[in-house]
Amino acid sequence: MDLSYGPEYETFRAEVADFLARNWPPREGDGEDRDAQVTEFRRRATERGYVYRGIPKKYGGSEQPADLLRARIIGEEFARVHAPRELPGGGVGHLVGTLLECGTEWQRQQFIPKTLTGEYFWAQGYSEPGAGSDLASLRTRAELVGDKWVINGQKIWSSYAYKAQYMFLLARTEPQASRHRGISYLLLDLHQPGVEIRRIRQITGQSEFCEVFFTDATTPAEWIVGNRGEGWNISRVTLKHERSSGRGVDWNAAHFSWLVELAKRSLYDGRPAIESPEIRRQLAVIQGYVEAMRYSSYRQVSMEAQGEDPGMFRSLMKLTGSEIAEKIAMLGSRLVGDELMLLDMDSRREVRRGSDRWVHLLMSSLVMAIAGGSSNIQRNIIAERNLGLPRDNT
Amino acid sequence: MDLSYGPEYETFRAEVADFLARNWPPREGDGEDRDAQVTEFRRRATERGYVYRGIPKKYGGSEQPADLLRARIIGEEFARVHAPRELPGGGVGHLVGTLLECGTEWQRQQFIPKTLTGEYFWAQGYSEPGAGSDLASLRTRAELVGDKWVINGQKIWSSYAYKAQYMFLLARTEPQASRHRGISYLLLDLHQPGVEIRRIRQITGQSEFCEVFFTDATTPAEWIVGNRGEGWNISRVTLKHERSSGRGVDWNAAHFSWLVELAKRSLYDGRPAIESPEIRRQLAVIQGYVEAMRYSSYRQVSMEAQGEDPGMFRSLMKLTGSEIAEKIAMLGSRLVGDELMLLDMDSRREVRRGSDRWVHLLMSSLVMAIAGGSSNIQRNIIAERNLGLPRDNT
Amino acid sequence: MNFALTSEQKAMQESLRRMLDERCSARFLHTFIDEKKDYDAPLWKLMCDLGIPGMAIPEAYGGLGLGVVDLALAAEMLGRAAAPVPLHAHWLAAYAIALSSDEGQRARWLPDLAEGRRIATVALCEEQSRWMPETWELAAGANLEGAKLYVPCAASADLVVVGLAGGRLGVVDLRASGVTVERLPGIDRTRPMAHLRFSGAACELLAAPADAASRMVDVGLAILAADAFGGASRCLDMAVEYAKVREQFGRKFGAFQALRHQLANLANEVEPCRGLYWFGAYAQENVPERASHAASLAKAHIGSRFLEAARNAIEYHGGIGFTWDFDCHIWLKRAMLDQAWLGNADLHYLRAAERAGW
Amino acid sequence: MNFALTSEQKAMQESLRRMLDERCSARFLHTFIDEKKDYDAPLWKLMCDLGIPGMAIPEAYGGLGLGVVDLALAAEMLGRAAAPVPLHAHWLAAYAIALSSDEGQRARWLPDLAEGRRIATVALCEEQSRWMPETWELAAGANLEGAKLYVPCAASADLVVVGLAGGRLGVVDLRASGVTVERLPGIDRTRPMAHLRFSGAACELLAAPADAASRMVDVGLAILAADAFGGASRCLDMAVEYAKVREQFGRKFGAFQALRHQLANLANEVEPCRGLYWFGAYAQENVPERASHAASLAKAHIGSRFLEAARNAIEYHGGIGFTWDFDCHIWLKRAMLDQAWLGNADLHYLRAAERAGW
Repeated sequence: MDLSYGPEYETFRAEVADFLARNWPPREGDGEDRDAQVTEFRRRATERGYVYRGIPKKYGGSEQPADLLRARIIGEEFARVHAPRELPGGGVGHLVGTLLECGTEWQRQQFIPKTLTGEYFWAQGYSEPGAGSDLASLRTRAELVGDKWVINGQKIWSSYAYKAQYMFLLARTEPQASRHRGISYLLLDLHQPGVEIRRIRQITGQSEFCEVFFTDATTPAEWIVGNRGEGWNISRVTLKHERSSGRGVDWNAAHFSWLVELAKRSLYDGRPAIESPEIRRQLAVIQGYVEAMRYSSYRQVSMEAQGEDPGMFRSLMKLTGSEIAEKIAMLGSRLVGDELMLLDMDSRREVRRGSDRWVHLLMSSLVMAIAGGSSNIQRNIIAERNLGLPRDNT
Repeated sequence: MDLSYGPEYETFRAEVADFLARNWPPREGDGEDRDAQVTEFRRRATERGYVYRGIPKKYGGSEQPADLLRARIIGEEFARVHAPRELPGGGVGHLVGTLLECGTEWQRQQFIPKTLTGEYFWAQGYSEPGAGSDLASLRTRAELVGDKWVINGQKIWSSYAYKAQYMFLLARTEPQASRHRGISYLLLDLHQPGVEIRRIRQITGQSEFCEVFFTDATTPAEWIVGNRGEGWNISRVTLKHERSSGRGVDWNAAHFSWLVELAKRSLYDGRPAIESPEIRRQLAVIQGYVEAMRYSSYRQVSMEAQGEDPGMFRSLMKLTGSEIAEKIAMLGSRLVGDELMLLDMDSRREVRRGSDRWVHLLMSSLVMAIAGGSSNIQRNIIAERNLGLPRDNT
Repeated sequence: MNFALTSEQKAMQESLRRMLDERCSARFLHTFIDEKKDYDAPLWKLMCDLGIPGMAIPEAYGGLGLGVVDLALAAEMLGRAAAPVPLHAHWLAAYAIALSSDEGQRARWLPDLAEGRRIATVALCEEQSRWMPETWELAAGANLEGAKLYVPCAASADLVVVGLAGGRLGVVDLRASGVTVERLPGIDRTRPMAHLRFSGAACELLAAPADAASRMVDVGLAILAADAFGGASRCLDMAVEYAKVREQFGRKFGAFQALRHQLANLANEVEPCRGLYWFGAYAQENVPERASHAASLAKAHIGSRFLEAARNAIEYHGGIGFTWDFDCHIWLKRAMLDQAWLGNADLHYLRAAERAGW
Repeated sequence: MNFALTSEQKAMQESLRRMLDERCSARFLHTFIDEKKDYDAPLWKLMCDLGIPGMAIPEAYGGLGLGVVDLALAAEMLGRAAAPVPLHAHWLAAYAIALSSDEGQRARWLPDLAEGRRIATVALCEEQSRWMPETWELAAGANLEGAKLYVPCAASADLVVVGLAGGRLGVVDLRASGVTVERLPGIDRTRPMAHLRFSGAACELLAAPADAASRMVDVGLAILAADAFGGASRCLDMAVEYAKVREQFGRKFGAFQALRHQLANLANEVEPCRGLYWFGAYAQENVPERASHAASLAKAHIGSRFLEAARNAIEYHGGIGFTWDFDCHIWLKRAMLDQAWLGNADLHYLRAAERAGW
């Protein structure tokens, strides 16, 4: 058991830090605007092997051997100076791994390189109204007519679809097959008349999610990934290279440290909240959960780096993270006092400071308990997969 | 809306108080020992119409018209001086009402009067191992052989069966009938060779519960209450006269007031716990639940007194009460500090004072969440009966 | 003892409920919150027709002469419907003015307030959550200099009862000079708020007894508790109804035992609050020695239950519950206001502990 | 970074687990707790054969020379099995003695303790939960006058490390005159306790550094956290296993979704504690600036989770869980001791907050 990284890794850390010192934040001559600067930075980071590590060079990746500790060091160093890593979104997060695993060579060459640079931005088309976590019951259908798939139906909760050019989606192509056996995985150009995109306004006033409607939308026959009827399994493929649970931990740890800051500048019972034994105790209670998650995640990363099975913690991560977020949000909402009544829900500025953060978090923390498999779904999975309890036979 | 009782009831209250002042605690000449004194007191209270109010005079009751407010006044006044009311236990609590509703005239005359005086003490025989809340699946069987029922099987969780003379029990008499349709309600003399009683030791060291084993135990054919196969419904009959939810409220309120006393004599963070804002707040949080239950119960009693339906609160009482008890127990266990490590589990003395009470309560409060329909069963009932959600179809 | 409603009270709740079901539907609310108005004038007019603004104003001044319990019962219905009318603060202002021993003051303001021709509000809070009368610092006088925070409907109301140092109360004409209204980007658009800045604003001191301000605040707490109960029970109903109609994995949501138990737990948190808010209101006029305790306890307890219930209702709806176009968030945001306005649960739990005499 | 166990550590946990599964079954425990002994001598002997009493004692004195992480890993297994052996206090006493700069002291006591020929314990607590070294008031000296509370296994142990005013430590022979042992009716019969009264008892001061006492207490907290994790995970396992075999309404308990979710929630509370106790132990020798914080946080957090888990496990068993003859209560009572010994969660949450530097 050793929480230090050892000389080899510390050398690596120094290299990363040196690279960052010379390349981030961008300098004069790195490009004309912010987006171009970030693109250029990401190109250099790829060249050095710091991003897109699991992706072959021929598709624009840096093709590095999997090394969870290097990945963690990169994560820590980049986070320290707020430097961007891989492009966010489902294109890099899901599609690229899927194509590497199940796509044709043509698809890989066609889509991966431009997805990595951000030239192609992808929306995800999984959820449908009435089938949030229940993908097997989805109803969007695609029919092969000549050399084209003709797609009709509706998707929902597609993040930033309004600014995406392409979508990867699940559609029912084999209507006779039962449930999830009739689904295929298709790629689609969103810029066509058969596609209508509506932004969904959230309760926070923001609207990154969209509904997407298909009315005889079309896509070439060869834009299917894998075989017909295999879409369900293909959608569950993820790039296993260096996958880590660090992000949830980092999110909670950051919010917890902001909560401590909030307690320092808030009043409770007439004096600074941070001096109140009650608030101190409540903070320590939350810190217990945050640190438990942190060290369990270190343990998991370490064991996976050695090819060992870390047990049930991976399945717990999402539920644990949601519940910590709720605890942080609830204590924050106590500490903001009267400002709980304030939030400008029409403002486009980011909610990053002061009481706004906490009022916003009281709402947005709900997303964690809902999106990407609700807490109840997580509990089902834990009960079945980790505790070995009988499946819900109903 | 009026929380005062008005002149008529206040006169009644004065009468009750006067009776108590003259009769409780017992004086010289009220009987040779404590038991005899209590019996004599209860005889006089019956004569005055203060106890056994729903039971006809011919069976030894006081046969008073139902009046929830008088019942509440009697409850308050008797509690104030710690005077005994009806005999505790299932004989008075369940059997008498059942016989009044479903028994034969012979059964009523034979059993009710002596049950009221305590001469006959009854054990309840409902639960079985493997059928805690699931009475429909019980397996103790009774077969009519000649003029006798021959009983074989096993009961569990029968309170104080070791000191009871009789038992009222459910047994399967119609093996062909499905589930709860094959069950009958029988009376039985426990003092016979075919009955073996074993006391169950609880985690607190006490042992009021028993297991009862029947090996060809017998009871006369006419000791069945109601018809064969109707036992399931008969067991659910209760004496509706003045039934009230006051006891759970009184229990919680008493424990809450003791908790405040505990906070006054305990230290927290180096000073009296009652002065700590945290403990004060925690107490107020619990008081919110206690008072919500109290006034909801007043509302319920008032509405039932007027023949109105008070809605879902009755179904919530048990769950609410259990959860309040847990909150009280948990805060108490924080306040006792090191004495959480102490409890003499072999002592026969009652656990009524000091830290013992709280250490004991941390365990015994679990009984409320388990016995008489677990909290999960209560949630099922609430969901189906009160919220109208679909039955668990599984 | 009869801790139940009179037939008049039941009828009043029922007629309010029916009117609000019809005139204050969720669809109506969505339009309202997107328009960002202070209140809905037609709905206010309907309230006036029913005499609601003057419920607790003595009949001599054109009110209905009812009590705090009646205000609370009405507030439950307003909370249930999320009605965008500025009644809570209006009631409090009228309650304070009715406590004046000066017949001239009562006669000057109460009739207009009873009929709802003029809208009144209350200005209580100062910096650092100083909601309680004993913490007010705004100097009393014929002209006010300073600020008051989180004043409901201030941009549209006609007059405001202002809390002053020493727990005194004054009345200020909101149309007069020396008053600046700063509208706030409020979380709860059904009850918009503003900060008030006074620079020489003319103020008439109320000839009210020394405890008038604290009685008014206690009544306010009881009313907010009732509002919160109405809101919480609406959240429960929404979640239960949704579970009955929505399907997942080929079954109704409500057939999943885990969700059924979560809803039963929600009911168990919400329903007992009814008796608590009843007593909170009842104590104001009938058990004065427990009025402050009951009011603070009810506000803290039910405000907390409402916030939980609103969050849980959204969670139990899944993604749809998180959208602006769905109804849930309207009540979550009311819960946030009910939690904070007049002081949050921490403040009132501690005040309840103080008043409990521990 | 490698936050994982070495193969030696895994093997040690596995061999302890196997030995305890065999020699410390639930049936064995029921017999033990009814006999009310201080500890089980045959089990202690087995522990000695494995070198467990001397795990963290330097090899020079016959110990295994392992570290605090190894103690914690063993403690997890002891907690899991509810093993009735006085190891926690024995380890702490040995840990303190090993910190002595006096070779004579180390050589006099450690070899016996390493082999388990003599049993040591620690006397820390004084009235009003004064567990922490900075609060001790028992005057240091060659002869002690006063009392120490909640001393594990005091009636059977041979020597005791006593916490003294100023955070100093002394060693007292429990067989010598001037020591009275008052056995307590303890809730946890697998770890009996006694109060000690000293009247002139001979005491030898340890030549240990100024922070020895606080380091010993921090190690104790880390070990208790590990014990609590072992106990909590046993409770989870018991509840899960019972749900797999027990039937109600014709179905396995575990097929009821509500119970399955309750068990998933229990797992979610318990399992992440593993990493927390690992770090609590690891910090003692590797991150000294965070040792106290990590130890207090782990003790408070995991102690609380264990108490909840033990209560829930009983509830999920139904009536059978409430009987003495069933196993659950053994762990509930261990949870109560783990919660209180060395100071309860309130004390350690506040200490963690202090050490967090807020």
